[in-house]
Amino acid sequence: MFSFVARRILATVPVLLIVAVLVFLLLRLTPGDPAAIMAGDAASTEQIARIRAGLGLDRPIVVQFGIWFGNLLQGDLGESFYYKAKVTALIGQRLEPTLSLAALTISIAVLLAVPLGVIAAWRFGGWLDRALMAFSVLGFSVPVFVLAYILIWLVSLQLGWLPVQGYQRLADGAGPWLYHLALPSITLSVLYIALIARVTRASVMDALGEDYIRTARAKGLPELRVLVRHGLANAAVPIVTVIGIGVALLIGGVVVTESVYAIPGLGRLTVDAVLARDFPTVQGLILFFSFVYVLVNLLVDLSYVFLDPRIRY
Amino acid sequence: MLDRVFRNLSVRIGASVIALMVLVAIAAPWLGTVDPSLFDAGSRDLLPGKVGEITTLEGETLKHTFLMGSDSFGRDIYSRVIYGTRVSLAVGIATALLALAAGIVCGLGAGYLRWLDGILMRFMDGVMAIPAILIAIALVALWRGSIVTVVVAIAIPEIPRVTRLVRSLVLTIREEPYVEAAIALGTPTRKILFGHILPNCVAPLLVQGTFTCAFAILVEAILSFLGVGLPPDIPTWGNIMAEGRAQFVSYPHNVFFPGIFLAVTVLAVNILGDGLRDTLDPKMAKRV
Amino acid sequence: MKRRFLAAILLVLAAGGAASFAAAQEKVLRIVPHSNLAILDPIWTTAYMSRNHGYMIYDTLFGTDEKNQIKPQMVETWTESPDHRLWTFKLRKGLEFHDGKPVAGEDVIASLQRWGKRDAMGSALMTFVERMDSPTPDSFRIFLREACGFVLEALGKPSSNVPFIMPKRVADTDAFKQIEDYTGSGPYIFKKDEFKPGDKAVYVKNPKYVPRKEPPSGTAGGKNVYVDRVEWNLALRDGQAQVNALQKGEVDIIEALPFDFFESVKKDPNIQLPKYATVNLQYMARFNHLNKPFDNVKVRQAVLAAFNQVPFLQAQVGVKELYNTCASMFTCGTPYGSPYGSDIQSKSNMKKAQELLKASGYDGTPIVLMKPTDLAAIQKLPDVGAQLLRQAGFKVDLQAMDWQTLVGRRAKKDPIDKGGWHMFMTAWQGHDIWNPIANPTMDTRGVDSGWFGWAKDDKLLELRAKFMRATDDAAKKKLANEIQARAFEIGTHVPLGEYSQPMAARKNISGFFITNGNIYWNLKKN
Amino acid sequence: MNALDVDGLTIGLPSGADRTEAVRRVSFSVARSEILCLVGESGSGKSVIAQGIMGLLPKTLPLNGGSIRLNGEELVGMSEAGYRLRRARRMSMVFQEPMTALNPVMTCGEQIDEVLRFHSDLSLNQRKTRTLDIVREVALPEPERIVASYPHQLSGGQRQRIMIAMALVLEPALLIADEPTTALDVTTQAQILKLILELQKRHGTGVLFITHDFGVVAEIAHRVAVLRVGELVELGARDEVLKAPRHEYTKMLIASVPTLKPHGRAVPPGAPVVLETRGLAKTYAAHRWFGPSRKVRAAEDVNLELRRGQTLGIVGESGSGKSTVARCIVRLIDPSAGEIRIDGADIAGLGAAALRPLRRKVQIVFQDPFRSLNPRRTVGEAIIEGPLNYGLARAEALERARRLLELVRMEPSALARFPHQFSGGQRQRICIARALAMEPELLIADEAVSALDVSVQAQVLLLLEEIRTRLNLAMLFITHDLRVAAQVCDQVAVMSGGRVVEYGPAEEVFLRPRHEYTRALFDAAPGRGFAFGST
Repeated sequence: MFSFVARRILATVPVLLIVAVLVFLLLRLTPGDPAAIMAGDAASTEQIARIRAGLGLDRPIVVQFGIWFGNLLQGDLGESFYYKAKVTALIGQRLEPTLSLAALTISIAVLLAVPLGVIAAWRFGGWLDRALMAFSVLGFSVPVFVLAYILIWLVSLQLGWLPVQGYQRLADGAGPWLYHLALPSITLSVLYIALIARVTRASVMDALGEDYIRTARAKGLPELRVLVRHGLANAAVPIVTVIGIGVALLIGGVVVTESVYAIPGLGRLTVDAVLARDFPTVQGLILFFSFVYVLVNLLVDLSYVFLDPRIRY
Repeated sequence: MLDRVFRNLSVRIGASVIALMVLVAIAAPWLGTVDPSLFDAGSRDLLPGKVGEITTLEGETLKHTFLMGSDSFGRDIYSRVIYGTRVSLAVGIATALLALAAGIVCGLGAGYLRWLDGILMRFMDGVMAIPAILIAIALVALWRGSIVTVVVAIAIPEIPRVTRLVRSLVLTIREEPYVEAAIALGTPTRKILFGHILPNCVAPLLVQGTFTCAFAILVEAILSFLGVGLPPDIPTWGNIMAEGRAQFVSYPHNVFFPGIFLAVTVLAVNILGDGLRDTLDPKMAKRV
Repeated sequence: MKRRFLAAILLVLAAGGAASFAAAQEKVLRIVPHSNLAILDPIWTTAYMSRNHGYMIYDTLFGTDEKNQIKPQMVETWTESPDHRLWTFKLRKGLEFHDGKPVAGEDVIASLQRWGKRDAMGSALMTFVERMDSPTPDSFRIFLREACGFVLEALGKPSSNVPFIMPKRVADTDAFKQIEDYTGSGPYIFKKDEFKPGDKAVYVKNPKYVPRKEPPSGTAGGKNVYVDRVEWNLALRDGQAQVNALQKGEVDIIEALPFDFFESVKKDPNIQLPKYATVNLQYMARFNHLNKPFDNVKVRQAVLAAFNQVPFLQAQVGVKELYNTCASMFTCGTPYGSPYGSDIQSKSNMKKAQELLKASGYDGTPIVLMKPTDLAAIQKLPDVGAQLLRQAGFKVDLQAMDWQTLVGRRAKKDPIDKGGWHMFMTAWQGHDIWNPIANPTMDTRGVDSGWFGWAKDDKLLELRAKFMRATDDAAKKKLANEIQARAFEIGTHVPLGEYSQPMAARKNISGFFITNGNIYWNLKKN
Repeated sequence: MNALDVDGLTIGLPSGADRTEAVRRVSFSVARSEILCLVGESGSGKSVIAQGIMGLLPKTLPLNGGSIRLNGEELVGMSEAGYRLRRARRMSMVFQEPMTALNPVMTCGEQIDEVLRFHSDLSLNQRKTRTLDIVREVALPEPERIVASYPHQLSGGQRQRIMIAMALVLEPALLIADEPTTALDVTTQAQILKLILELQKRHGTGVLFITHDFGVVAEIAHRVAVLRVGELVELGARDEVLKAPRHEYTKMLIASVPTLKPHGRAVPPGAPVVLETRGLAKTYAAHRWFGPSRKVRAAEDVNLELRRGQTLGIVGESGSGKSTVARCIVRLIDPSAGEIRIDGADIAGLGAAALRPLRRKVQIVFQDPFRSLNPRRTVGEAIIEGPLNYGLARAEALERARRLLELVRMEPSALARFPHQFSGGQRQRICIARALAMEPELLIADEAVSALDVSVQAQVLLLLEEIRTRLNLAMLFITHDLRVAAQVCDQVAVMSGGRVVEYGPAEEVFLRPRHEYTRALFDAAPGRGFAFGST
């Protein structure tokens, strides 16, 4: 087991390296000049040139990469051009909202999607299967901001149950924290319910086709026992994999929900940084996402050991 | 095999709705539409069904009933949604084809040539590690908002997913006896890849293609929402909604009609994908 | 197990409601600014957000009141020598920095020197200044090489970059490096530890601040503070979300209400739309004088004739009462705002523009018009511009890009095929352009002029130099008219009309006054 | 009272199948302590009957008529709940594939305990001891370890014993065994059959034993029922049916079972040597980063010789290395050591380019007919692919393909059709034609007939025999079925654990086996006593 984990962590180094180089070049090639952006409307071209020199952007790309990579090795992601703050601090401030939203969303999604998927697989081809799948696919088909507006209009404005926007730190009490995250996580979970339900249905359907289900039924076990202890238990690996993908997506890619609900998360920070050509922040964030993505994959792979005894590392 | 596919209800529903949308796209100019980019500030924010006027490029104004109302520029939402069908479908289909093509080449390479496997898959992990939306935003900002840019921007994050699928298919199919028999018959590697292995990947790739197409149409809308999608003079459902979102509460028609078209199309493509997967290759879903 | 879980959820939700009530005891003003606050050094950048941040925590020597008159703020008394070459100023009592140290003359001198290196009007003033000194701790003097007619206008200028007064140790920071210490002497203290970029900025009342007696007007008058704490919500960017939050009472003030919500918000009983500005904002289209065909003045004249202001205002603003056409380049309602010399635009029509274009020998090269896709305030102007240009006979290449790309690209002087451009559109606050010296479009030093577009005209430069030295108002007004007439003649840019940016607030907020900017003192929350 | 009485049982087929009913008016009964063998080829409906009795028929196979009485109690029309109570308590079932019949994510003990938990009110400890008892009763070593281990940690035989333990733990009146030993090695099969006999005697259970292997029938059956395409054609005591079958179909089936006696054909000496292997070996290294890398020796020091016109058989159980040797010779896998001489040229270490011209000389036919042909290409395309690779013109190649199809007794019209339109036997013939299209000198048949029904198997073996004599071909025949080996091979090599334990002419190896592994192999062959086969 230990050698596997060590090997996987070593294997992440090339991936992160590739990501670092990819992002560095991608940003340098993007039009738009951070110095001009920051200098504001009335700055003259000379002033912009002075600022660019101050940021070290006038040096050749390879030198810039060398400096940035040198600092990276000492764990310093550098300082944001735009916010005059350490990138690590920026990420730290935004971590809690993003993780809270991700955790709440994925739990709602899993609690609803897995039973949905199992029932759909059990009644494969029947009207119930078709109905459940059509509903879950609906989650895929509506852009999240449209859904968000409808929910805000209905739940917050008309019914007044939940707030329209904003995020309350957990430290200021679990009540307001959950009170503010309820609507955003419900909006977001619709997409992930569709993602997870579809894979659950397919893998449980696969499992129900195996011989050991026939054995279980031949043993006269109640149908629910057959479905869960024999069907779902054997379908766990692909389900956990898709949940892993969901978590990774939730950390990095929920900028739309964060914008509509004004949640100061990593997604919004990244988009603002990309739009403001804040190179150090974008690089730091994307490295962070890649590390999280690789970490989630590792945890998912390790979880396989508990889900399927045949898998040994 | 084809008849079995078309007997599936989901496939029939999905395919017929998409066919309808393609028809709408082709017949756009003859469906009582006007030039989607023409506007007249006078007929701003008209509710559906109202009558207003449009000034053409030559300057003469003509009476026009706005079936689906007008947006904040005074442009006819009905025309923009109909013409939007063209671009949104084009974005969806082009992205799917591009992602499939690149994915197939990389997937076959990684699956069949051991030495290439390690490097390529690490690279793909790298690309997959970066959230798709961010790659799309950076690329669109990189080259200016044109259809080609948006398609490439959405396709690139999808390529690793297709590559992984093709690679896993190649690894299983190359163990099949008929491939070993071909090797024994002295068939060159190229012919084995494209003659034996690829034809047997068609079913799962078709299914993956439909999911990518649905996803692409959605991402285009999200890009427009973030202000980095296609420019408004190229109407797509995404940017009509993104522009209309400002007055969602007072003039919901800006978002409602394109939203319906988008949801129906993406739903149809997804249902088609589910139907194809259930009939062609039930095992495939686990790999997606 | 299920029941216990549900009970827990309900309990937590109830607690949520209660918690938000507790915070109300302490008077907190929750404001949604028009954009994200990134740079905290109002001298280092001209961005409006940094300027507004400056007004919260710094104080100024002079201010501009609602009638655009320069009024003293930190200064008690001041004298100008008969030969207009020596100005002496005496600071009023009780001026203290947040760290407790009193404000001294040398702080003022250091602040003015740093400001002089970055601000256009500041550097113009510095060309006149020989030296400055501080004979006593509460006074300072400015020695000039020759008479200068805009000393007070410069020291009291209301918009970017504002000559805020900072402690000497902070003002000594290099003008091209951002300051990191935010000690000021203004009515609020900046809570650096609670500042979370992109999320929120927090200011608390400065208990030791001694406001002036006069009533507040513009950036002049008494800066009284009636709330304990002000929170800027930087995360709430989406227009619809801002309006929803205001209607639900989760925020108190929206600094810049998008035009599209004006009608629906007006009908809302518990929301008010306070009048806070007499000076409007002005749209303009800027030519790039370096690239063909806009290097030919006749072609620029044709564009001036084609750009009737009404379609731009209808499309971008749309609400009748919020916009008005204005022939002046210096903003109507300001001392120099007159239609003098504007006939080429105000008295023309499309047919005239088509004739002018044919006469100009325009060879059909497509006009690269840059359009921002993510800045709601101005993103509709280019579409209108493109349509009018096409009607006039131009070929137009409307290129859409995000604002940051546009800002980066407009700084480039390259030809079209190497990423150059022909025209872009933007908006200015009245205070940035009402004074010919501050107005960037009037800087016609060609390639090395201070603003993109690089117009070239020596005659205009002469007029401006004369204006700088003019001391009496009548002469200044005449010179201003001549400057404007010349600007229209050579077509530095095209004014596209004016609009007032509505602000929305809850009904329980009072104390609004004419600020002609984003100023947050004197407000009460009951 | 009989354990099971089936009367006029009829089960329908979904529309579009080749016939209207899967099973039509089948009647038989199984008395207590009696073993009835239900025999029939694939598609004869024997498994459908078993599912019908257990009430596990899918909706597409409706039970249209007849009655099933278990201990005298009518099952047809019983509610699902009623059925569920009787399963495992009154009647239980053991399936064919032990590898997939157990739930891989539950320990074996848990899976047995499950039956007790849902069908009895024994306490946890009582269930624990009862589980250990039954595991001991099915003769499994170290019951505590077995109960705690997962299915993938046990061998095929051990897993089948767990299945039997689960089936008999509640002492049901009826045990249905659906081809329980088909997937097992000969020696393991013998032990399982012995176990079933003992348990059946001790508990007096009635056993319905379903199989297609007449050797097993001879070994275990008290009475025999022969099934043909859903109809019962013969029913009677074992000796009557096997020795004096009345129905034509039964006669044909029994005649198709090859005898264990080698065919004894004269072997023309002095034919040129086509294949010769010296010290052929293949080791797989399961390398691990930190621990010592475990070496698996799949084949070791294999020395064989094969002359033109002769057939060399390699016999052994699964995992004995016989397939590895075959795949090394065809160079589908690269040997770790040793020489492989084809017509004198050593191809063991050759690179792909040098190997290509020599590949023509060696061709292979695989076991699974359904996966040996590319489903997306026509039969014609498959056959001419080889010749086209070596530059033969397309027209000429098609002509050769037509001739070869006649050689393997198939109509030339088959060229344009797709593989899924043919039966298993026909597909195997197509694979043979494809191999012969290369005019090889050595044809390797790797378990080529194992997946076919007995009758079809007999025809394909005849075809191979005819081809070998007409084309004077050298043939390497890999199989685990001793009877097939006896019928076809001139020389036989017996392999076990990657090594050749015995090698010589067929008569020597079959009649006077020297190595005790070979002897054990022959003793375990089911139905030795019966002199099957007339050829």
